[in-house]
Amino acid sequence: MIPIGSVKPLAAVLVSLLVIPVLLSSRKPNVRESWTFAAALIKFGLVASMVPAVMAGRSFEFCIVPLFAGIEFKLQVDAFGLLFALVASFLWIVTSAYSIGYMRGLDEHSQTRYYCFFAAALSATIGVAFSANLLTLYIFYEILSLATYPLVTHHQDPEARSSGRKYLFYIMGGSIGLVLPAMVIVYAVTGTLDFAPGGILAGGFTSIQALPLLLMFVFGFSKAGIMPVHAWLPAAMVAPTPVSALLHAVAVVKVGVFCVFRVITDIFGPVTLQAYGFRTLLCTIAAVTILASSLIALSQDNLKRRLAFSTIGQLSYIVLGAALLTQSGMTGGMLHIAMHAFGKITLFFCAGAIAVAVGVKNISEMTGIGKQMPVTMGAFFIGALSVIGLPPGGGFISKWYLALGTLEAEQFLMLAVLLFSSLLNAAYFLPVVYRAFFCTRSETMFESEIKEAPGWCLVPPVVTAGASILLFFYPQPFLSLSKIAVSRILGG
Amino acid sequence: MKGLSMPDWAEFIIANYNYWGVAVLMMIGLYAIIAKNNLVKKIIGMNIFQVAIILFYITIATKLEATIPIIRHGHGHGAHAAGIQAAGYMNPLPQVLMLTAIVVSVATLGVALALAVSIYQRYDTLEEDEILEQLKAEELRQV
Amino acid sequence: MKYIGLIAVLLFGAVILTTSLEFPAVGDPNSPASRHVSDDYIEHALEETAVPNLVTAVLADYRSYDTMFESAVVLAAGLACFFLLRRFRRKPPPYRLYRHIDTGVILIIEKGGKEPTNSDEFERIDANWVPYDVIIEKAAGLVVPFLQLFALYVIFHGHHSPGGGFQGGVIFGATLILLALSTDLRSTLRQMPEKSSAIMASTGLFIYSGTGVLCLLLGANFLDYGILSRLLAVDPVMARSHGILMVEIGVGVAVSAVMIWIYYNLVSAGRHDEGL
Amino acid sequence: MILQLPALIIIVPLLAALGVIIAGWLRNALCFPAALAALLVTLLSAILVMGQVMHDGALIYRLGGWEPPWGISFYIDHLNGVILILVSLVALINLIATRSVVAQVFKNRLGAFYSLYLLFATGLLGIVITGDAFNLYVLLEIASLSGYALLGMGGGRARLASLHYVFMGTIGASLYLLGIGYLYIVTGSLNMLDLAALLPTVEKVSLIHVSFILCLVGLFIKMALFPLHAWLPNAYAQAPNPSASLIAPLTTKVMLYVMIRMVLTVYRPDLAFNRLPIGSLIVWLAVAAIIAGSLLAYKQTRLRRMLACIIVVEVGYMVGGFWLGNAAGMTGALLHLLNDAMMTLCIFLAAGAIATRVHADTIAGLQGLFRKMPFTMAAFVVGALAIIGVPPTCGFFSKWYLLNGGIEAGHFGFTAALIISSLVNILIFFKVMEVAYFEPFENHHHHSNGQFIQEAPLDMVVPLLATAGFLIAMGIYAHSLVTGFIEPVISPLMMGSL
Repeated sequence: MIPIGSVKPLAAVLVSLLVIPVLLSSRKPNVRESWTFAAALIKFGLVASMVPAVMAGRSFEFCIVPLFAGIEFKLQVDAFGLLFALVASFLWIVTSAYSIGYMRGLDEHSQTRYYCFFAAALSATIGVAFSANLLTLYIFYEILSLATYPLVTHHQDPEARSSGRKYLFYIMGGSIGLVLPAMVIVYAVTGTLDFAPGGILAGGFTSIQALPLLLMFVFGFSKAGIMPVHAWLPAAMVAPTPVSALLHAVAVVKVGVFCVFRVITDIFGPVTLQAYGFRTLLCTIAAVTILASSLIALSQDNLKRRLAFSTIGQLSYIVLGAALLTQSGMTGGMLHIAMHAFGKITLFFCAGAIAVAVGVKNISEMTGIGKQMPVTMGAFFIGALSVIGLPPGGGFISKWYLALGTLEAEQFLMLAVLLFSSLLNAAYFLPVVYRAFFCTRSETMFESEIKEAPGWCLVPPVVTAGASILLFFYPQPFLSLSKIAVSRILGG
Repeated sequence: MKGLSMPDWAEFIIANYNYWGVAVLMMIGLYAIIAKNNLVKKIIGMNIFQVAIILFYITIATKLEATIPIIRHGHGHGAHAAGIQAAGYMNPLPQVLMLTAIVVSVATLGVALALAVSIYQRYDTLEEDEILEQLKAEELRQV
Repeated sequence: MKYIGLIAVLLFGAVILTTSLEFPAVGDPNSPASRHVSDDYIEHALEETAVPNLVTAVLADYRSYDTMFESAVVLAAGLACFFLLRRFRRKPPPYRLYRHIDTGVILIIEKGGKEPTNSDEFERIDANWVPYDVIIEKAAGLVVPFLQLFALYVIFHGHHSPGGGFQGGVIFGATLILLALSTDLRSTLRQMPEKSSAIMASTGLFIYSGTGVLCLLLGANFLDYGILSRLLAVDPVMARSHGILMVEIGVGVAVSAVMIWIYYNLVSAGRHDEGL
Repeated sequence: MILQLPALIIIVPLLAALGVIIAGWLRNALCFPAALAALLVTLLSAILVMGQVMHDGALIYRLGGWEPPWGISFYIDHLNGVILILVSLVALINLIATRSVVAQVFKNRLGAFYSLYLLFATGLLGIVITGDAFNLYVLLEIASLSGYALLGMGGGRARLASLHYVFMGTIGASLYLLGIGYLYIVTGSLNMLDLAALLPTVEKVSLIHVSFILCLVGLFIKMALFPLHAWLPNAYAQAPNPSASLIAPLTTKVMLYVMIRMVLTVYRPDLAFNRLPIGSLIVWLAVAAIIAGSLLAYKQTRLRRMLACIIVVEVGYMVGGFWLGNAAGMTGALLHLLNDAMMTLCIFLAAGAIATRVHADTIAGLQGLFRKMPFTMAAFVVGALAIIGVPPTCGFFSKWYLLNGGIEAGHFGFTAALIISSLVNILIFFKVMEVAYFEPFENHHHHSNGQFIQEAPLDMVVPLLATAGFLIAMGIYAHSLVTGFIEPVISPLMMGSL
């Protein structure tokens, strides 16, 4: 892991921040959107340019400014960070295209503010992906929470206000209330917060002290949506769909899971965790979240809330992957970040397209729209397959590795949970598709009105659906990256 | 007076009654500020408190059988300075400090009185509880 | 609230009283307070500053920085009173009182009525001061010049006898307040308007800090009068004594002006029309 | 001329204060430029002096040419060099920002306002720079007197609040004077360094302890630590905006500096932390200050009174951090002293800017401000984030050191108090943000374009944004701030007694 000192990571993080003044000053909407698009492309280009070097086992480093004795505001691009950054920046390109159609379709107000905060949120996401130590990660985590608050409360109506309050309470409360003290305790004892393959605790804590510390981290990063601190995610569905598509399916929640993953692997380290015997505890936490959220998702009528609860479940798959502490478990967890991202974003795009075309949010009102909107519902079906983990969808591969991981870790109960929850996923996705295609619409009142969503809202879901199928056959960039990352963690 | 031998408790009192006086004055001043209801009485209490501390410094400066700190005419002029014994003169430093402290207490008194006068102009009373009632009434009218 | 205050005060008093037992006895010459620094002042002040009055020497030379800020405190008090109280809107009072000098008859003239201002039979009196004050007025007229002379004496003789800038300045201010008390505020305001008292106050302090800056410009530290010997063609020790004198004058001017300024504002609550 | 720089820091504002009185009477337009020029020169010389101190260690400037114990001397080391720059910078920014409001509110007493303004700045600069204990009392009084006048200039309620401030301030200053008197009885000298040398030789130890307690209680009153804080919320909330945004950021911080100077230089840390058992008592007092201050702030309905209550919390941070006694706690306290001055300046200037457009001082009256005054609210957001302690801003870094100190000292009460008050701060500030963000302005219509914005006057918004930018810059470069200025103060102590 020979680090190359280069400014690329910083450039990747800052490119979307630098575009904000341009967005603010551009008068015509087209100019503004084209700038967003350009920024997304540049960002993805920068991130992609680092893939070959990281594939060859090297990593990029860039130290911005020293913060405290022993900690710098440092960016480091390793395989795991690059995987997450690739997913986030690629999907930003697709989402910015989609949000052009969506925002114009529903004629939302103050769109410049929307695009600026969206760009800021993305730069913070990439910042989290590329952070070299826990403090840099925490700084970008906080910037992300603040950048997404105006996005979640975009409609500025009383409902947005109460969900914004809940959003802040869980996320800022968790980060300042739990993560900050835990971080300071680790720093006070070990003197450093850098991510090191084998973990940095090195016996500084007895198991009684380590348990509360671990729980503070796990529940502190409330963006990961683990059960007791998940309530902000369904509430955040009040945001416009592109926000919930990219942020609450891909960027924001994955940041939470990414932080938990980093803490488990690079702060505590698999060996120490096994020594403390916390593996089963972590697995049960994840399992509880998976089962409970899948069950709740069954009962949700609002399509976006159902997708939200399904996201909570899928996130806990990734936490489960990390908690298994085995080779293929972690590989499955990392892979699931990418696979779930493509699958879930397709579903959210379709939900948004239906809202734009038909103006309908609840599943009960979606009977028989498949005939009028074949493309959207088709993409929805493929996305659903990928999230459930059936073969043509990419999700199958990550769930396959997860299953292998549970076997390696002899956690057979977890295997049962995995399979049963996949069944539950199917149980709350397939009826939507079945109802859309095979049931006929009872009231004929607005028969003629339904037509396909506008072009901008249609192309992105098709692209992401195609990508998730492509990933099933050719999971190469993400699979190799996660294999390198896991070998670094375990082998290192 | 020298020859008369005094019992040691009288000696003790002479040596310390100044400090007790200062302490009592301070307590009076402090209590007046806290407990009195009339604003001017509070200001007087504040002044007593400051004067008590000035007295405290002056008691430090005194020396028995020493005159005021002005070098007597012809004493130690030109010939040699050794003629001036420190024991002969009182300690000038605390008196300088207290000149400043007196001026400061006068200045604070001036500002406090200015505030009291302007409050009296506004509320026609110097009793603090009446002022607070008028303030509460004003507050209710505003909201 | 009172009882908490009482307990706090008693606790405070107890602490002070118990510690006062450890103080050196009042007046013993070799208590630490009067040995360390004050001995040097007593023994060397005369030869270093040629000023027999040790208090003035320490006040205006050894610790002249303290005294500069002391007079700044006085100035701040004057400014505060002006800033808080002064009201510039000329709200004419509801009625004005005029007294016929010979017969003592008082005319109450409502607002808008014709006022006998320029005739010399009538004199305007304040609302709350009625009786004849001829005796006081004449006596004050006589006494004030001598008092002012004495005030100047006190300022200039700070070197040799107890006195100095502050004491002289206050006496000078008191003479003008005596005038204002004996006649009325408006006549004193005509003689010494607020504008000139404010400017006098700041020029007084200017003299003080100007001397200090002069020493700075000549190369020594701030307020180091020894360097003035180059200017005054006198040996450094005498230069110090002259420096002290200049400083005392500055303080005297400043303090007298501020006393009057505070009096104007406090007495008339900032309206400068009817005072004590 | 370089040797005379320390004297310049004090004389220039004093002479300007005198000049401004005369200018006030003769030609009003001269007041502001004179004050501006004076504070610029002061800031410049403060920076140059700090350069000298960084170059060749502590600097002693003998006033009147006399050796220290006989004459008065300035003593400038790393600790007060930085605070000199801080005080002159805050005074300068506030002067520029409040120019238009002052010209409008104090039309006919402009000379007096700017003179009191400069006297207040001179007083604070004098307190920070002086090396003589009694001289510090005199300058304390100058700063307080001009503070009473500046704060008292308002409605009837402001006068009463200012009068209470006079009483409490005088008691505090007099207790400090009494403490110095005790020191004088026991040692006979007033110069700080001389006192530090003489104190160990004194055998009457109980007198030193009592004088230490008296000084501390006096300073706690002046800096409004919890049980003695009643005067602060009223005094700052009722005061006119320009004076509140000058006095609020500075007074409590300079009083804190005096406490630190007393403990570190005069009484030596060994007395404060080892021999006297008051260290943990004061930290628990600070914990009470943090909790009570946060709850008090949460209860307020008026914006500026809420901000004033937050100052009580910040004092609790700094006092608690310092009295933890370990290196991280002290570094946190000193860094928080610098950060908090700028943070308080930022939010009070923002409150002042809002007051120029919205006349209701209550929080409910801030509807739709994000749409109406976007730049002011942006600066307010940065200030709020700094106080909450969100990373990119400076508040986070000093809170980090304080937390570190709390954990290393094993004082979990203090650590918990820090976290709880951060969470309560989130509630407080987002209560304000929600009103400004969600509730529609009276004639608020969604699709308004640019011209709808009624920003505060430009010469108020630009310094405000500069301060907000400064908060972020201080955050990012907190490490160089610590190693450059605070480390040289703390590290000699660590090797020594603690």
